[in-house]
Parts: sequence; C-alpha cells; structure tokens
Amino acid sequence: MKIQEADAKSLLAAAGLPVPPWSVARAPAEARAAAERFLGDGAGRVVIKAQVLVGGRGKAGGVKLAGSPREAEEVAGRILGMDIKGITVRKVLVGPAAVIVKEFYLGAILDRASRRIVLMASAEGGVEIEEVAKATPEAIHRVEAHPLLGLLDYQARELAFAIGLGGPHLRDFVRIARGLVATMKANDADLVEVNPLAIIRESGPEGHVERLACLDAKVTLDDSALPRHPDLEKLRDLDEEDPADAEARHYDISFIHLDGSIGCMVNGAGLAMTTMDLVKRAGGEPANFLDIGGGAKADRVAAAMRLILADPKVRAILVNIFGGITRGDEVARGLIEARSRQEREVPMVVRIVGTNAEEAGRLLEEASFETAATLDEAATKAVAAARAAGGAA
Amino acid sequence: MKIQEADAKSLLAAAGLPVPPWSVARAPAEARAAAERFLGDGAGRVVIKAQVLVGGRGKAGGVKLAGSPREAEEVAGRILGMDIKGITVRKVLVGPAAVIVKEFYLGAILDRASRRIVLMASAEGGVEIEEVAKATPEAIHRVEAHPLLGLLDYQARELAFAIGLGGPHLRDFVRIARGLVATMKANDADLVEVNPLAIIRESGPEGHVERLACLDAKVTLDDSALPRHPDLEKLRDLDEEDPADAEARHYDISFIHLDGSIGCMVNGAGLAMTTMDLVKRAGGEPANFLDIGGGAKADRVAAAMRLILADPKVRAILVNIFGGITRGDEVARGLIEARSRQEREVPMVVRIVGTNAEEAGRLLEEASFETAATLDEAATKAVAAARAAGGAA
Amino acid sequence: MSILIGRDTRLVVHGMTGREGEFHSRQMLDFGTRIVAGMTPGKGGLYALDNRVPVFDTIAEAARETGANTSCIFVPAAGAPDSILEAVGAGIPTIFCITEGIPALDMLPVVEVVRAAGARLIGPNCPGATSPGRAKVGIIPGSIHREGSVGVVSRSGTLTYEAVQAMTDAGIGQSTCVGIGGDPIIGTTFLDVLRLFAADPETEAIVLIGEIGGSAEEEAAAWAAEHLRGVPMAAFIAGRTAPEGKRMGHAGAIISGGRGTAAEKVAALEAAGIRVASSPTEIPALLRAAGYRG
Amino acid sequence: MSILIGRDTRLVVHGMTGREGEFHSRQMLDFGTRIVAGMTPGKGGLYALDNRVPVFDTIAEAARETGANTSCIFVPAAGAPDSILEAVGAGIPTIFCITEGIPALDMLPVVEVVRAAGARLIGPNCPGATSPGRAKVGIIPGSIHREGSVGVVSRSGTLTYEAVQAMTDAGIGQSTCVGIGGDPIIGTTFLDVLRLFAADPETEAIVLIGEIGGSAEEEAAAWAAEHLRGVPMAAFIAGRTAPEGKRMGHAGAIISGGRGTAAEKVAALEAAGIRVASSPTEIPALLRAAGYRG
Repeated sequence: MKIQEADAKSLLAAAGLPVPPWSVARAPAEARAAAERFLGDGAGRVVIKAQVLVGGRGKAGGVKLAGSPREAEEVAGRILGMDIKGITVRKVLVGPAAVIVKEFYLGAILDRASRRIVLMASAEGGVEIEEVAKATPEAIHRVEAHPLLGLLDYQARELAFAIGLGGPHLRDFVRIARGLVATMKANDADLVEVNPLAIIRESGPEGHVERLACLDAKVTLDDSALPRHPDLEKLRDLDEEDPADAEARHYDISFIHLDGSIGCMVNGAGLAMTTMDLVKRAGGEPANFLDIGGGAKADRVAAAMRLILADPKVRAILVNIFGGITRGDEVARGLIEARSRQEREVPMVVRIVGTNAEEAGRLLEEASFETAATLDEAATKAVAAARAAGGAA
Repeated sequence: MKIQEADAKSLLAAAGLPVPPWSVARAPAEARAAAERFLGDGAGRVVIKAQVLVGGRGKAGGVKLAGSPREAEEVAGRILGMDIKGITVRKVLVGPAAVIVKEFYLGAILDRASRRIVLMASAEGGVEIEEVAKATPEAIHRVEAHPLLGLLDYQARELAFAIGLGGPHLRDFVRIARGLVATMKANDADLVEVNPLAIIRESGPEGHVERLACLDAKVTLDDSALPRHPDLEKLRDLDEEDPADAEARHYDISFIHLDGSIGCMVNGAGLAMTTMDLVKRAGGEPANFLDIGGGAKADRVAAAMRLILADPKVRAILVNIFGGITRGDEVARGLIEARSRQEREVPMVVRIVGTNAEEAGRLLEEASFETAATLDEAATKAVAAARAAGGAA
Repeated sequence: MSILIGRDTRLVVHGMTGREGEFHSRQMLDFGTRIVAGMTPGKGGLYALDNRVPVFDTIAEAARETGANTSCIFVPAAGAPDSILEAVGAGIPTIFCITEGIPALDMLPVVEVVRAAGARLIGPNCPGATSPGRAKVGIIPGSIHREGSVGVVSRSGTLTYEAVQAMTDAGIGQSTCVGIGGDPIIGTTFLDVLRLFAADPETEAIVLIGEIGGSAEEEAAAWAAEHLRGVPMAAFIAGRTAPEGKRMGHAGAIISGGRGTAAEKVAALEAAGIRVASSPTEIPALLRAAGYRG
Repeated sequence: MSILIGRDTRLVVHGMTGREGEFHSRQMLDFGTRIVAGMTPGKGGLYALDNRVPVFDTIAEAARETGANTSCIFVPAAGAPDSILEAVGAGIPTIFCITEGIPALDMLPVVEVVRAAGARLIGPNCPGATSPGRAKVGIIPGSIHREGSVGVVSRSGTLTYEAVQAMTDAGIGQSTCVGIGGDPIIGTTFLDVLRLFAADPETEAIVLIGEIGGSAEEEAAAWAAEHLRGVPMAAFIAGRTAPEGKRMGHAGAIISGGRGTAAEKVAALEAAGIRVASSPTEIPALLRAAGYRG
C-alpha cells in the first residue's frame, strides 16, 4: 500500500528522524494559514506540494514555491484540483522551503534477490533513483543490512563515506540510516525512501548552521502485514481509491480495475494474469484483474460479479476456474445465483475444470450458460461476445 | 546488581506479565492499610514478605500470612526490623495470598558456557533451583534462546510440554516465557526468575478460574549496563548498602567489604583476589577486596585509602600494584599524600612493580614507607604488622 | 528419482488437525505420500486421519519418534514463521510452507536461519510439490498428473495446474512439479530448483512458469544458458498485460520502476534459448520442438 | 611459531587516534608489532604515530589497502560491539577487544556472528596477547617477558603480569601469553586457547591462570586430562577467599548458587593432573616439577 508523503513523514518523525515541519491543506485558505505560520516562524518561502500517490508531480507542476501567504493561497488553488496522471489532487503539503546545500538519496528496500533489507545511497539526490540507476549505476552505493541484526552502525558509516558524507554529518547520517530501517521494521514497509536527504542551512542565534534533514519521504507498506497494523490501515488514501477496491478487500478478492471491456473472474493470481494475457491475445482488452482466491464460495463469487458489473465499460465476462481447493460446483452455483440477481445483461463465458468440474458443467448446462473447455477457447468466445455487444477493441 | 522482589515484579508487570497486585510497607500501619485493601478486594488472606536481597527469608521467618488487617499489622511489626543473614529488614511486601493449584520454576539466565540466554523450567516450583539441581537435575529442563532471534515460540512450547504444562495454560506460558527474556533484554538483566510460577485458582463471576501467575520474582542486573539504564540505577537498595559502596562507585573503584583486619589496595581484579588469598595464606584475614582499576591517579588512590580506613577493624594495609597502564609513581604520590591527611595511624606495606616502579621506590623510600619486593613478602609483612597492632587472625 | 520429495519422503504435517491441514493430508495420503506424523501443540498423543497418523505436541518429538524428514506447514500466517523455525530446529531437512499472507519482513530472518542450518524451505505461499507415482506434499491436485520425466517449476498455483494439465493431456508426464510460491521473499528460487533438476537423472526436460515481478526468471535464464544447454526447455510468463505499479494478487507480482516486466523476462529466456509459450496450452508443442521425445 | 599473533601479524588498531589507542599502539610498535593501519571514522587519510601509520575511515578499506589480518579494538564500550562486527564484516580473522564494560547481552549476538563467520575474537575486557620476540597486541607490558616455550593463558590482567614476571625471573620464557578476559561472555575460552597451544610446535608447557566464576577452568581441565597428558602444566586460581554472591571486580568473577568456587576449580585441575600454585611465585617450580626442562 502506498501512503502519502505527509503520512510517510509522520512515520519518519515518529522514529525520531529530522523532518522539517509541515501542514496538510485541503483548501487554499488552509494553505494560506499554514504559510502564514511557517513564514512567521522565519521561513523565507514555503513549498506547496501536491499529495498524490503517483510519481512525477514536480514535472506535472504539482510542486511550487510561494513567498507570501497570499501567494501560497493562490498557488495551492492552482494545484488543488489539478489532474496528475489521472489522479485529481485533493490535498497539498505546505512547509518551509529549505535552503539546500547539497542533496542525497537514501532508501531502504526489501531486496528479493539477496533476501535482505538493502540500504541504497547516492550523492545524486533529488532525482528519481531509477533514472540514476539507468544513467550512472556506479553512483548508487548499497549495503545489505545484517539479516538477523539489522543495519549495523559500521555499515551506515561505510555508506556515508561512499557518498562523501563525513565530518560533522556522519553521526546524524548513521542515525537517519538506522531510522529508515527501524521505520521499515516498525511498520512492515517494503520501501522507505528519503529523496532528497539534504544538508540544509539554517540561521540560528549563532549564525548559520548546516544539518541533515529528510525533505521528502516515500513509504510503501507490505499489504500482508496490514492486519497487524490497524493504525496504518487508516492511512489508506480513499481519495485516490476506486470505490470497488474497498468491497474487494472486504471479500478478500484481489481486484485491479483496468481499461478494457472484458471482465475476468479467475481463481489464482498467476492464472488471472494469464487469462488477461489470453484475452489480449484473442484481440480483446481485459476490464480487470480479479482473483477470487482459493476455496471461494457462492457469496464471494456474487461479490466478484458485482465488482465486474459495476464497470459500465464491461461488455462480456470470462470466468475461468481451475478447481483445486476451490470446488467448481460451488462457483457454478454462485454464478447462477449472481446472474439471477444482476440488473444488467452481459454475455458470460464460463470455463470450469478440476475439482467437481463435472457437477459444475451439469449445473451450468441446466442454467444455459455458455461454456468453454479450454482457456484459449474461453478467451476467444469472450472476445467474440464482447464484439457482438459492441465493446471489444 | 540485585533488586528487591517488589522492583523485580514491577519490571515483569511492565512487560505485560501476570503479576498479582502488591504494596510495599515500611511500617506496620502501612502494612495494615494495604492488607485492608487487598482483603476488601476479595483476598482470603494476605502474605507479608520481608524485602531483603538475600535468599532463605522464608526459613528465617520473613514470610508470613495474615487473615485480617490487625493481624497483618502485627505480623509486619514482627518482620520489620528482623535480622536476616546480617541484613535488617526495613520493608515488607504485602499482597493477596494466592490459592495455589501447582507451582513451577521458570528462570532466564545468561549462560556463560553456551553463550546464550538459557530458559530453565521445572515442575518442582517453590524450592530453590540450586537444590533441585543438586537433588534431581533431570527435573530441570532447559532451552537455549536463539542467539540472534531470541526465544522462539516453539522453544517455549517445548519447555511447557517438558514440565507438563499443556492445555489451557500453554499460550500463557509461552507469553510469560517470552516475557522473561524480553524483561532480561529490556533491562540488561543477567537473571530473571519466577519462582514460583503458579497455577492459581480465583473465583470469578462464573465460578472458579485457574490461571498462571508470577508469585515471586528475582532479577539481577548487569552492572556494566547500568550506565544506559538510569531508571534502574534508582532501584539500587541503599538500605542494604554499605555507605562505602557509593563512594567506591563514584571513584570507579571495585570495593567489597569483608570481615578481616588487613586492608588491601590492588590494581586489577584477579590480582586483588590473589592478594587476599595470599594474606589468608600468610595467616591473616583480608578486610576488603579493592581494585583501583587501570590508570589510577592520586585522587583515586586517596579515595581508596579513605574507604579502607573507614573500617575500624583495619589494623594494617597492604598496597600491591603491578604497573602496566597504571604508573607506579602516580600511586606512590597518591599514597604519600593520603597518609599525610589520614587521621588514624595504620601500618602500611607497599609493593609496587612494573611501570615506573623505580621512581615509585625512590619516593616511598624518601617518605619512609615500608616496602616489599614480592607479593608473598608483602603479605607476610602486612600480617605481621597487623598482629603487632593487635588485629590479625 | 525425483527432486525434493519421493518414495523416501516421511512427512510430518504442521497443523494437521486444522480444516485445511486435515483435508490436504487426506489428499496426500490418497496420492501415496507416507505421512508419518501430525503436529498440533496440545494434541500430542491423539491419532488423526481415521486413527492412521499419530499427532505430536512438537516437531522435535515427531521427528524423534517417527523419523520424519519432510515437513508441510498449514498453520496460519501469524504462526508459520515459528513453525518453519521449529522444523529447522528439529533437524528436518526439507520444509514446505503452504501458508499465504506472511509479512515479508518476518521471512527475512527465517530464510537466513534455514540457510545457515543447511535446510531447504519451499515457499511460503506455495502449492508444494508433486512427484507422480511417488509422493505429493502440499495442495496441488493429484488428478492432473501423469508419471514422466519433465520437471516443472512455477511461482504460481492454479496456473501450474493449467500447464500440467495441458502436458498430461498431450501425453507428457512429469518427474516433479514444484511450486516455489508467489511471495517476494521465498526459500527456494527458480535457480535452486533448476540446479536440482539438472542433477536429477530422471528429469529430461524442464518447464519454467514465471510471472511479472523481481528478476528470478532472468537469473534462472542466465544459469540455464550456461548449464542446461541440451536440456529441452519451455517457459511461460504470466502478466504480459499487467500494468505497472499494481500488485497482481501475489505479493511478489508487481512491476516497479519499470523493472520486472514480462517483456524483460521473455527476452531473457529467449536469449538463453528457451522458447516462451503465449498460452499454457502451447507448452507441450514447445517442449517437443525443443527436442523432448518423452 | 606462536599462537594468535606472530611475525606475520598485520595489525589494524580501531580507535588508534584516541588517548589509550595511541599510547598502546606506540608500545606495540616498540615491541616490534607490525601495525599497518589505524581506523577512526572521519580521520581517514591522516597518518598517525609520527606519520608512520595510515588511518582509514573503515576497516574494510584498511584491510583492502594494507592487508591487515588482525585487529585490536580500543573504542569505548558503547561502540565496541559494532567495531567487532565491522572487523568480522571486513574479513579480519583475528580480533582482540581490549574494551571493558561492554554489557553482556550486547556480546551474545556478537560472539555468534564471529563464530558463524569463522573468525576468532579474544576478549572483550582482555589485555591481549604477547609473543616475546615476535609481536604483542593489546596492553600487556612488554618488559615482563622473555622468549621461550611456555604458553600462558589467563582470565586476568595484572595477575597475569605477576605470573609472567615470576616465570621470567626464574628464567622461564614464554611462547605466547594470552589474556582471554574477565567478562562472562567472551569470544575465546581457556579450552580454545589450550587447543591452539596443543597444536603449536613451539609451546612445550602451559600455564593456566583462572579465577572464581563460571566453569571454564573445569572444562579446560577436562579437556587437558584427555588431550594434554605429557605436556607439563601448572595453574593458579585467584579467589580462594572470595565470598559468595559478590562480583569480584571482573563481571565474570562471581560465585553464585554455590558454583564457580576456587575449590571446585582447583579440584578439577588436580583431578586432571595439573598442580595448582598457592601463589603466582610458585608457578616456575610447579612447571619444573611437572617435567618442564626449558
């Protein structure tokens, strides 16, 4: 699960990391009030940043500076409501604009290949790490946290020296690096990224001081661990969520809405992706990824059907079940019941094999469903049905 | 550092373990008030336990039951002021007397040989584990916590089954066992013992319930770790401490008061014990163990001298320094200065070898100290001096 | 022979007395798997599966009393890491973890302890393994198989069944089918299984069924290019149409930062000389085209 | 030859630019030890000890640049465990930790990681080791030694000096003197050092200096009884007069629950045929009585 920058910053701050203050505004007036406060506290300017869960908001014009409360209000007004990669901006983060001396990248990721938490750092801060990885992979330094002891101080120091961060900032860097890994563990995150981690200049009573600060933060959480973090579940941004997603979660259905016209209902993630791929190969476009999981009963089948039909673009439905734990006859009964209740008439092609497939076939035949023996055949039939209904490709 | 039962129970309770309520009373009237409360809350009787840092208080009459507030006051009056193994009882713990169904032993220790935290359990609860170890060692079951991951649930379950604790108490036992190890780690303890861990019977709204509870607790803390636990340092029981101990700690001197008449000042723990042993072999009795540590300067030497002389039984002093990090001349200067200020005239034998021993010898000779070339000689001379002063043996 | 499991498999099932554990234990018994013990803390001393299998309180006891050498874990996600560690602690060399939904960070120390102990973990969130005619451990339906000499390795569950069924329908039997699981942190990778197949005299061809996310297929392809020349192989990669940044059901199936796409994986496999089917039904034909004559 | 250290020792000193680190580094250099590097984070690039020794920011860099194969740690207790792990991570095979006051629980994971990596840690809270005529690592005064063939192993600091001085005064030289440290959790035990001495062709006799607390002397005695018959040995145990339940300076020197007494240890050693001196000055005579002719 992705969370917004402001929430990511809260998690870092909770781990004791140096995050400059910020405020979240849902309306221009709120942004103005926040700007007033930060400017009053001594900030020269404030930064106003769109809070959206997609990258590239800077390039899209979603990050701007303002020198006065009035300007902040105006800028926030322009950013709020903006469309960034299909997402409508509904809130902005307002904070003091830091005087940046130098920017770095620091990120902790769960690395599959090494099966470790890997801490990555680069002196090329402020740009997307994927771009650095492509252009100058040697500029990215990485250490693998000890699999049982976590990140050790000396590992963090090695990373600091590798990116040229010694001297007065060494100790703070070690603290921040450990904090990233601690944040990861405390929240079951699979990514905790600070970009930029910056040396910022502040004026204090004794002149300028330079210190490290986490100016932006990105955290993604492990969905499997959310049940044990009810507080983090609350950070789910419903503003950016398809309403169908909540129902899918409720029924333990994996559901991802797509742009096509052929609704898919499958048991198993790999088979669900394969079903989508075969729809595409047959000349159609899948309307969704949908995995009803193992051992689905009638109620889950009915919920899956509702999710699919809630999309007005759906012109045909492909049901593909390879029974193992899942019993074909249970699915068939669920389909029959769901169809009897559904408001919209959409052609459906059903393929059920494996456990109790014979009984399923009998039930479907009695109820006059269109069936298919193989997945390839089912895909072809579904695409044809959608075309006939005026939908596919 | 040993801490009192009541403090040990606080640490266990802080880790979420089931510890019945208790109160500490320093006067009979306080015990009466506490008893009134517990009896009012439904306890049939209260238990009153001397709080002393030595074992065997039960046998010494330091643990008694009382059935009424008046009786509690009277019992507390008898226990307070009692002498248990040389310690005067200054406080008692008052708590509800549990109805015990069965007692167990459960302890977490830092095991040197395996270099692991070892969890030990026995179905022979309520008696000293050392006695069980001697009489029926096979009754003690142990598991080594994983050195990096800590105690794992399955290890705790293995221990539970080994002592016949399955069924309804299994889950609680696992929680308690993990809690012991967690308490150990959180507080840098080298021993966390619950004896007895008991199945107690309580009457609730739906009849009797049986549950596990930690009825007594013993915790000893790692002295090396106390600097990072200022809150635990406060648990040091000054009631039972020799006033000299605080001064020794202040100067980083290891000091243990003993019964003899020959004060010892040595650098290094092993050599300090050896010096005591040689005093004994020469027919004397050491008055103390005293290690001035490495690199001691004049102020620490002077403090050590004060500690030794504070004991009126001291009739002679043996100073034994093998200079390494410690410089012999520094010690000699400290001795000369200390003697010039000391109020009581006590014969002293000084042996200084190693780093800067020649300069030390010259200084001591000028100041007319009695010196010795070897440790054996120094011990013999010190014993003779103490005898002459009417003290040794 | 076969890999991971076989006629000498002596299985202990963790959580045998639970609903899933019991159901699949029966299926495994019916397939001919030798289940020597069940384990459910607190149920030690009972007998399960119509009194055929003794249940123990601990795996250590089960291993001691029955000589179990393989374990299969059906306990819920919260307890599964502990179950794996218990099996390792009891000296079980081969451990299958069927449980899904284990937080990834919980698995990091577990895979490390497994590795340090020299044991092998398959999964978690995997369907297990089947060696037709010998044994099955896990939840793969027994009926789809046919005895033979093609090794199948897959990150998926039902997709594997689809592919295996297609092979069986085409008269191509399997030596061992292994589902390694769809989680980001797993005990045994494609590459590990390829090594085992390479060393197995009865495996004459290999089918690899991958999906988007991570780079395990690429690593396997690179190894195969070097060590499996001459072994007929075919592959399938699910998720050609999956969008970036979305987790496709499996915790491990996600394209992020432009990496882990089906296109990359297909390219890596083809570069290694392995043809990639565009539908599971094409796998038998690709195997034959690659020279498989079984 | 010698054990642990010798002419091929290439030493890196952690915390060389600190007060203690610098003082003892000079002493080691004077003794003839080859110090190839110092390590102080943030001082990389400087030269220490009158510009004779380069300082690095990390041990990994020091090892890479100088071929250091031994490390000696003088950093404060709070950072010492990390220093040991850094040395292990950099592949240093022999690590001496002089630092005292490290909490015992901090050492548990450290000794495990050292063990798993196949490295050797001596200490913490130890005076180090000296091989007269070859090298010294740590803080044992160089002046007390004489080259020879008696191996000395001890849990103590100044007590060791006392014993070694007595040997030197009696004309008995040492192959290597090792202080294993007085903490409850240490990297190298008496037994470990006995094994090394047993395998060292230049060590012809062994002196063991123990003290109250724990059972390491008993374990060493049991091993010696079996494997060191014929090797002249003598021992000394400090703490015959120590009271129970009091920590005698060293964190590890405590009699608890009636165990770890000097009497037990003396009995175990004598049962193994090792005579125990009642004063360090008796050690030379006991060695000769045990058959040592060096």
